[in-house]
Amino acid sequence: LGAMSAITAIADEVILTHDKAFYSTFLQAVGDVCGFKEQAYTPPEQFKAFVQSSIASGQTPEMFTWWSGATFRDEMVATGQIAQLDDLWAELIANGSFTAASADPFTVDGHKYALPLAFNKWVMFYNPTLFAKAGITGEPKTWDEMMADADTLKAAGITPFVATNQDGWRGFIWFEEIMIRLSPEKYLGLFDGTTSYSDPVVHQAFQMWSDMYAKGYFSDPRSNQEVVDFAGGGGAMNLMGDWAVGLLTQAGMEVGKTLDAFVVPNVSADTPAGMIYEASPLMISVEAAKNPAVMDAMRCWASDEGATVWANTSGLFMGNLNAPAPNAIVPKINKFSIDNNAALYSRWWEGVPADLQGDSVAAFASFMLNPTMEQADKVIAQVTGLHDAYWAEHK
Amino acid sequence: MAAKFIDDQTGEVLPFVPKDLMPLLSRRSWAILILAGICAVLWLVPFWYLGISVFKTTEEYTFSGPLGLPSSLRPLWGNMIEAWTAADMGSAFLNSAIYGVVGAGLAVFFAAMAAYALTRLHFRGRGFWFMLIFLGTIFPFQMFLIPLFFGYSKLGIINTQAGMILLYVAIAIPFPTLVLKNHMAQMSIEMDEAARIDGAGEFRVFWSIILPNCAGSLVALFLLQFTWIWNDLLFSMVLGNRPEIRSVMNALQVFQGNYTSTGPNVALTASLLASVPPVLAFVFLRRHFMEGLKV
Amino acid sequence: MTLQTTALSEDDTAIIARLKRPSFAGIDRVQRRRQFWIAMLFLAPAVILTTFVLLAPILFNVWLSFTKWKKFTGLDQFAGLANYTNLLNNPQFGEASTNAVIWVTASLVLPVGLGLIFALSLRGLPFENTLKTIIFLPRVIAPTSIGVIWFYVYAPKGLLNAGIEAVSGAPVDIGWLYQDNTIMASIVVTYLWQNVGLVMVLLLLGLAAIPKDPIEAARMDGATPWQVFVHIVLPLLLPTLLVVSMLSIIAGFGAFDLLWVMGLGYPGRRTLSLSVYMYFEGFSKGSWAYAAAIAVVLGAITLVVTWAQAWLQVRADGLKG
Amino acid sequence: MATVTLSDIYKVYGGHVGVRGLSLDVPDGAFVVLVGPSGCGKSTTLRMIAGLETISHGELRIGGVLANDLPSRDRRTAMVFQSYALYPHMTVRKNLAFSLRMAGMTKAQIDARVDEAARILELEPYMDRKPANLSGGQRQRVAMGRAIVREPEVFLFDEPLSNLDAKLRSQMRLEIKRLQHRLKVTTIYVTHDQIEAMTLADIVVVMKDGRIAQQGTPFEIFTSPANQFVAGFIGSPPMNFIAGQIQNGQFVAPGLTMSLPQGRFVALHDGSAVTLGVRPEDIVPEGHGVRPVNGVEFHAEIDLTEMLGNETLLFLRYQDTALTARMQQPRAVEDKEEMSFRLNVDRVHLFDAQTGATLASSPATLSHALA
Amino acid sequence: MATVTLSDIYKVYGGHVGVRGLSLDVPDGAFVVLVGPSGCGKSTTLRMIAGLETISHGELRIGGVLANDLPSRDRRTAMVFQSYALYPHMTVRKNLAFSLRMAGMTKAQIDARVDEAARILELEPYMDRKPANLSGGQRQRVAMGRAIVREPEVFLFDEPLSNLDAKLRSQMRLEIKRLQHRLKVTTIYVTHDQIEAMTLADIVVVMKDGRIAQQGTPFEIFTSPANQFVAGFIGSPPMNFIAGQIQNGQFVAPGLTMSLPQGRFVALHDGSAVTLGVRPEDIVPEGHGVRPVNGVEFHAEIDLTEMLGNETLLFLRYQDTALTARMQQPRAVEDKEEMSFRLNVDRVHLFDAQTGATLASSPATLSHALA
Ligand SMILES: Nc1ncnc2c1ncn2[C@@H]1O[C@H](COP(=O)(O)OP(=O)(O)OP(=O)(O)O)[C@@H](O)[C@H]1O
Ligand SMILES: Nc1ncnc2c1ncn2[C@@H]1O[C@H](COP(=O)(O)OP(=O)(O)OP(=O)(O)O)[C@@H](O)[C@H]1O
Ligand SMILES: [Mg+2]
Ligand SMILES: [Mg+2]
Repeated sequence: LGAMSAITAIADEVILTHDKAFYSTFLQAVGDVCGFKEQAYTPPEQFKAFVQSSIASGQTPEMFTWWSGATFRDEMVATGQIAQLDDLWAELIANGSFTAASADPFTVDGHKYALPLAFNKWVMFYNPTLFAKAGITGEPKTWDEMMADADTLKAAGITPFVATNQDGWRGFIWFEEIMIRLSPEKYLGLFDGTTSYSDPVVHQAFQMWSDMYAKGYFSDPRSNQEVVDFAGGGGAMNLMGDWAVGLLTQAGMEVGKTLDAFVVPNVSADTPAGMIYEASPLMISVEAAKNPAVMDAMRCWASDEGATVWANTSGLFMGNLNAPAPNAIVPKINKFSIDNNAALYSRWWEGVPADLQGDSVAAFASFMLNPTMEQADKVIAQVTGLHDAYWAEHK
Repeated sequence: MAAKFIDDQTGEVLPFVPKDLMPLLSRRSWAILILAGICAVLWLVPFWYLGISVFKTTEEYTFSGPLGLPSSLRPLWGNMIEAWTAADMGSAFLNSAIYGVVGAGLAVFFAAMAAYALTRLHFRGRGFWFMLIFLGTIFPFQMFLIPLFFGYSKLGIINTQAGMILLYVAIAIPFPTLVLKNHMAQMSIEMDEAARIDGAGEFRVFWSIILPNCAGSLVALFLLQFTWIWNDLLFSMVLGNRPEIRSVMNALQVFQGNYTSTGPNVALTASLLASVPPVLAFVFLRRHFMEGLKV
Repeated sequence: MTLQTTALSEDDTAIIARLKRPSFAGIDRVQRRRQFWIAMLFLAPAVILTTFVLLAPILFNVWLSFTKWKKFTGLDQFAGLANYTNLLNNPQFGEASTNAVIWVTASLVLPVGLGLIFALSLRGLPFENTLKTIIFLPRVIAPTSIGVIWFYVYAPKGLLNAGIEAVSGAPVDIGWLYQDNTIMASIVVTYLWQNVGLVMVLLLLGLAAIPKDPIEAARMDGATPWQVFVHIVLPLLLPTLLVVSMLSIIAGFGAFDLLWVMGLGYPGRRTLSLSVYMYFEGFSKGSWAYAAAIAVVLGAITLVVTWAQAWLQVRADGLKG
Repeated sequence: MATVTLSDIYKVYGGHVGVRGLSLDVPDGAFVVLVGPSGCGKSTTLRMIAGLETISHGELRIGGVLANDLPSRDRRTAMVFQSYALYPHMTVRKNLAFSLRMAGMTKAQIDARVDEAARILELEPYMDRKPANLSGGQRQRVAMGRAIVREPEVFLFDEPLSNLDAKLRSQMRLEIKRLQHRLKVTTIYVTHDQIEAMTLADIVVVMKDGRIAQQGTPFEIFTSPANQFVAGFIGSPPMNFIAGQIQNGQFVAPGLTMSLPQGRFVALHDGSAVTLGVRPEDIVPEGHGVRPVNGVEFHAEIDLTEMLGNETLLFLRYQDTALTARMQQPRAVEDKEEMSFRLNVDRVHLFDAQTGATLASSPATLSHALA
Repeated sequence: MATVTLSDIYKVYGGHVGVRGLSLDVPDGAFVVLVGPSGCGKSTTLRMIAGLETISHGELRIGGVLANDLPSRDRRTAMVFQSYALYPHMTVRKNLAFSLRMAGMTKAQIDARVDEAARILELEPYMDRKPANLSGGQRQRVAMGRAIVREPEVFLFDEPLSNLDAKLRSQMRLEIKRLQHRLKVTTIYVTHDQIEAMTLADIVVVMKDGRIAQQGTPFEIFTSPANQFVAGFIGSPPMNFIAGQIQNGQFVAPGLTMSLPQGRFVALHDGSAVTLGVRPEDIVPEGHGVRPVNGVEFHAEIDLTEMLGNETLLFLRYQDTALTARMQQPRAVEDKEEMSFRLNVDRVHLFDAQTGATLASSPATLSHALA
């Protein structure tokens, strides 16, 4: 019972509820500066259910993280329980610490509802040492070059790509990457039903993916140690968000020496440059917005000071331009982005209707475990069925 | 084997060696014993695997192959520390202990009270009251999950120790009620009548006469329910997720989380650590455990 | 020799009728009422707790299954049987049900069968207690931990494949927990490993409760050990077997942790069983009302099983008279 | 010490009546034994007196005070159960002390009383044992000790000896008798064993079907049974019954005609169906024991004998009626041997064949004849 | 039918010997009763014969064939257990038929035998009931039925009557006796009740501590006990024992001097410590029953009496020795009454005070004197 009174005691503090237990220490480092206390709530399903039911019972957490995309719009902002942060954003853009575009993922009907916890891009990490071992110099500039490199690596006995189905939800990662490299429009069309999964482009994407599997480019999808595999040299490249730098360095990789990254090139040269982004919103409830302590914590979070601590501890980039680059890779990618005027596309996960996420991603996973075109056709048929039915009902 | 046999009562030395005293196992028994031995070894294989894995570093685990023996015993300490800190097992152990002890303790006590009323007191509708209590365990837990989650949220006791204890007490009541009811029904009713004539009131009879005579069952049921609560993941995942109040089993879920860089060796070490209390309880109190299964 | 005179044998009903007349009525009612309230006092904690924490949620769950409660948009709109018709139309439910039936059948037949064999062969063997302890041990460990251990045993580079390789000499790469044709069997083996000890102990207790005398009588009546088993032991063990079977079935339908943990990398995880499917629909997808309907189906199944068991039990007890 | 009075007591269980209008006066200090076949309501009666069962109807007074609604613990009764009902988790000492502790006595008082009881019952060597480590007889004594420490006004015993073997039973029977003679506490004792009833009671109450079939001293009950049921129930081996008729004031049965002693029986109509009762010791083999002066002679074949050492029971068959005779001297008798017997006419009983009621003119006559 | 021969049989349990060198010849068709106090090894002996316990040492022959290692089912013995051991899940008919089914008989044969057994034991009305729905006596009969249908060569009974109440017990005792007289199957019967032993046996075997204390006909055992243990065990109430000495060829105890009958006892040294044994019926109250010709007179105060109807037991105290006397006529005796008794000198027993062995010159003498 002593422990219970301890809980009531901390109730006076500002609490940041989140599901990212692996960031707990980093978040608390910022919290120490900005006056909040982090509280992890795992696993994500539970966290989701907890937040949803809290909102339903009128006890919205004061400060919490979520996912961007459809769920942010339909399940959070739509409840009316999330505070608008237009004023704060105006401040931040005005003082030049954020670009206006960085608010886009958090904007619904012209209003901004969240600060970025992180603003990440999905890139191809690679291991320069292994590249060198296979005799590859430089990063691939085209899809074909990338495939050629893969061939070379394979020939040298090195698995080109680490790709696992760890935790059961990674199935969409290569799918979305190949899709945007083939046709960004078709990719975006998947989100609102304008592209059907029976579209030839989807088929083509699966064909390419399947061919790569056939050539033995991928590591065992059944591995449950993606990070350890990659860090341990189990593959030369790995498609991940740039937030992974911290994890990978923790696991022993060294930026520049054994770890670097490039943006996956497009299949055809005339496709515009682009990247998958992932933004985690940090938001507060309408009720909490009345509490100056909460507002102060939010302001502090996005401030140069907060962003600096965040970058230094977590290795994550939240979009504050004045914060130091958390590592050498983030500026490199940012530079690519600016140089090529790269478009940013939402992740498939956030883009598709939440109802369809689980079933579809399981279908992709089944393809990874059995990467034949036969299976691909099955997967396509299955997913097409799910989505067509959904859009038939929701249009 | 002693060549002579001495009667322990008279001290007399018998003039022969009893033929049947140490019966040699028949050939069939030997076969069964050997088969049983093989089974036992097979049964222990996963534990052996657990045993060697916790002595491996992550690299060793990944690259030495599952059959390889650990190169040294030292990594265990590191694995333990990593598991302990990563899952914040200190407070998790304390929480689980509180839930287990308070939950199982109260549940068994309340169950004993109910069983007392159901077996030793005369009133109508005993069957109804028993079913009312027992119905709770007939249904699969899935049926409580959603309503409890919402109910707890509404009442504001989600993610509180009080809420967890409330649930565990309630859910641990029906089974002990059944067992104790059967147990008490077998106890002589004349015993409480004697106590009543001797001047004891109802609570006295319960406390001084009935409870002490159920001691074995009470211990056994406490152990069973404690183990159940300790091992529960489902409810602790749904109703108690904040780090300060989460149980050991829930804490272990951090190793299932996304993109952890901790290897299976650490996850396995954590599993091992979390299993220590119930396994110890079982090994040392095995007799009690099995006693409690007598329904 | 009839002794009863008509005067001596006033009919019971006549006596009761006479005693029920107002002048007699209720002589012991005061005491009865007092006893009732004392009993209530003893029952109160258990009844209140189980009613509010277990029974009320079950009712709430049933109600929920008739609403559109999904993601707080349709809150408590009545949906009639919509959730149930959805269930029937959803192939995933069919798949989950089929799997549940397979799973439950396997988790009933195998542990009870093997448990019976163990119980019978371990009785009276040297080291009986040690062997029993070993077989029972997995049962005290959390299913989640068990799941984690076996997850790595079954991993492609795990213990099992390595063992088969060592024996066969050929490289083996079976993803036991990733393939449609192996995953169920693999989890069943783990489940068996964990639960057979419990079944065995329950059966041993049942065997110990069988009186020795009829068995000795049968031996003297000329029965061979096998005949003694078939004609005497098995029928007398039947009530225990029924209880154990019922517990196994209920546990089987409710089993979640093991399937959830071990199915982690399996694309069809959510339809491995009804319990998993319900969790997935409710907690992953937020289709609360739909999930509640699945839970109701599960509850109905267990009620039927319990009822059937009670019915059979009465008949089995009827065997004794 | 107190009187116990039951007036028109009924006990109803659901749709079924266990005790039907029982009235009984137990004088202060008396030893009353309730005896009867299984299910006749003995225990129920006792338990109503103890306050362990509610009373459906009627009045129970203990020491003159209406006790119907008094809780057990306020009745100042002590009970010894068939199963002894010792508290298995307590030592003998604690078992004995429990009621005194409940009564809130001081440690010193409790010790004094417990030690005294232990001395009387010779329990001193076992005071620190648990009941499980005692023999049947010792347990029985602890149960009695638990009753006497309370110094109750009424002792209640419910078949306290039926879990003991024959030897121990007769030994404990004597101990109970001695104890009651010494303490002089009103005692109500339930048994289904007529020997216990006969040997222990001041007053025997024979019950049947929830009612009293007869009550009286053991001697009265044995010598002047009020009905055929009591006659058959008391005495071992049981009384022989011969069905017959009255003809010309004589009892007539197949192969047997017997003049009835004058004045012993009520006037009997010719042709009325009666049952003759005669105890085994009143069928005397010729040449063994005291030859009855007034007897009827007959021959019969011995079917079976039981040699009990000091006496032999002869089972015979006379004209299709199975009879038992008691032979005082042990003598080996061959199966199928033909023997002569004399039936002691002065000691026969006569019962109405329909109602079973005795046809003796006054209950006392026979006992006088026997004394 | 068969003889059963045990030669030097031992049974060892762990560190402890249950049966010690028991040798016994059971003639074909005899009814042998093993009797003795609890734990003396009766059941163990019986179970070794049945094949339910292994034999530690010695030889067991059934019908002349060495049976030590024969499994139960091949011994052609049938057993009736104390608990009856009926198969609870089978009807009476199936219970009876079980052994015949095991023996592979045809349906017709089985029915014939079962119906015959049911008829003998009057079980016809219950054939389709389960044991749980039978009364104690009925169950007992089913257990016997199960034994007889097999037509075994040896019947074994282990305290078959001890779960029945007194009335039913004496009734079933007779039935068993009748049955054995009719079937003439070798029977070994275990009981701790000396009355059963006396009444049923052709040969009584009194056991003590795993050994035979005496064996003989009931009459021999009763009249010429081989030692003080047997003398005290057989007979109810038990024999009175008076400790004393031999002085000048006379028995001398405090307040009692008695010349011993000539030739009845072995020559006794002056001063040797002996125990005098006298049965209750041989202490005759003056004025009641047959006055012993050769008697010693003494006065004693009555401590307690037990009126059994046809007789009264008197418990007296004479010079610090508690004695029991049997009075043949029922007569009310007051507590503390002073009475005269005559001790029948012709029927006394004498035992060595150390070893307890009888001092009778020849086992037969006394029985002759008594006959
Ligand atoms: N709790 C009860 N509920 C219903 N009927 C009962 C109950 N207790 C006793 N009876 C019935 O009341 C009658 C008298 O029972 P009681 O126990 O007094 O008999 P008893 O004379 O003591 O017999 P026994 O010698 O077998 O102990 C019986 O017919 C019995 O079946
Ligand atoms: N299975 C056993 N293990 C150890 N000792 C035993 C076993 N069975 C019997 N004994 C011991 O052997 C001795 C003889 O036992 P047995 O059962 O033959 O006695 P009994 O004469 O039948 O007594 P009772 O009248 O109590 O049935 C006793 O001392 C008993 O404790
Ligand atoms: Mg009774
Ligand atoms: Mg025995």
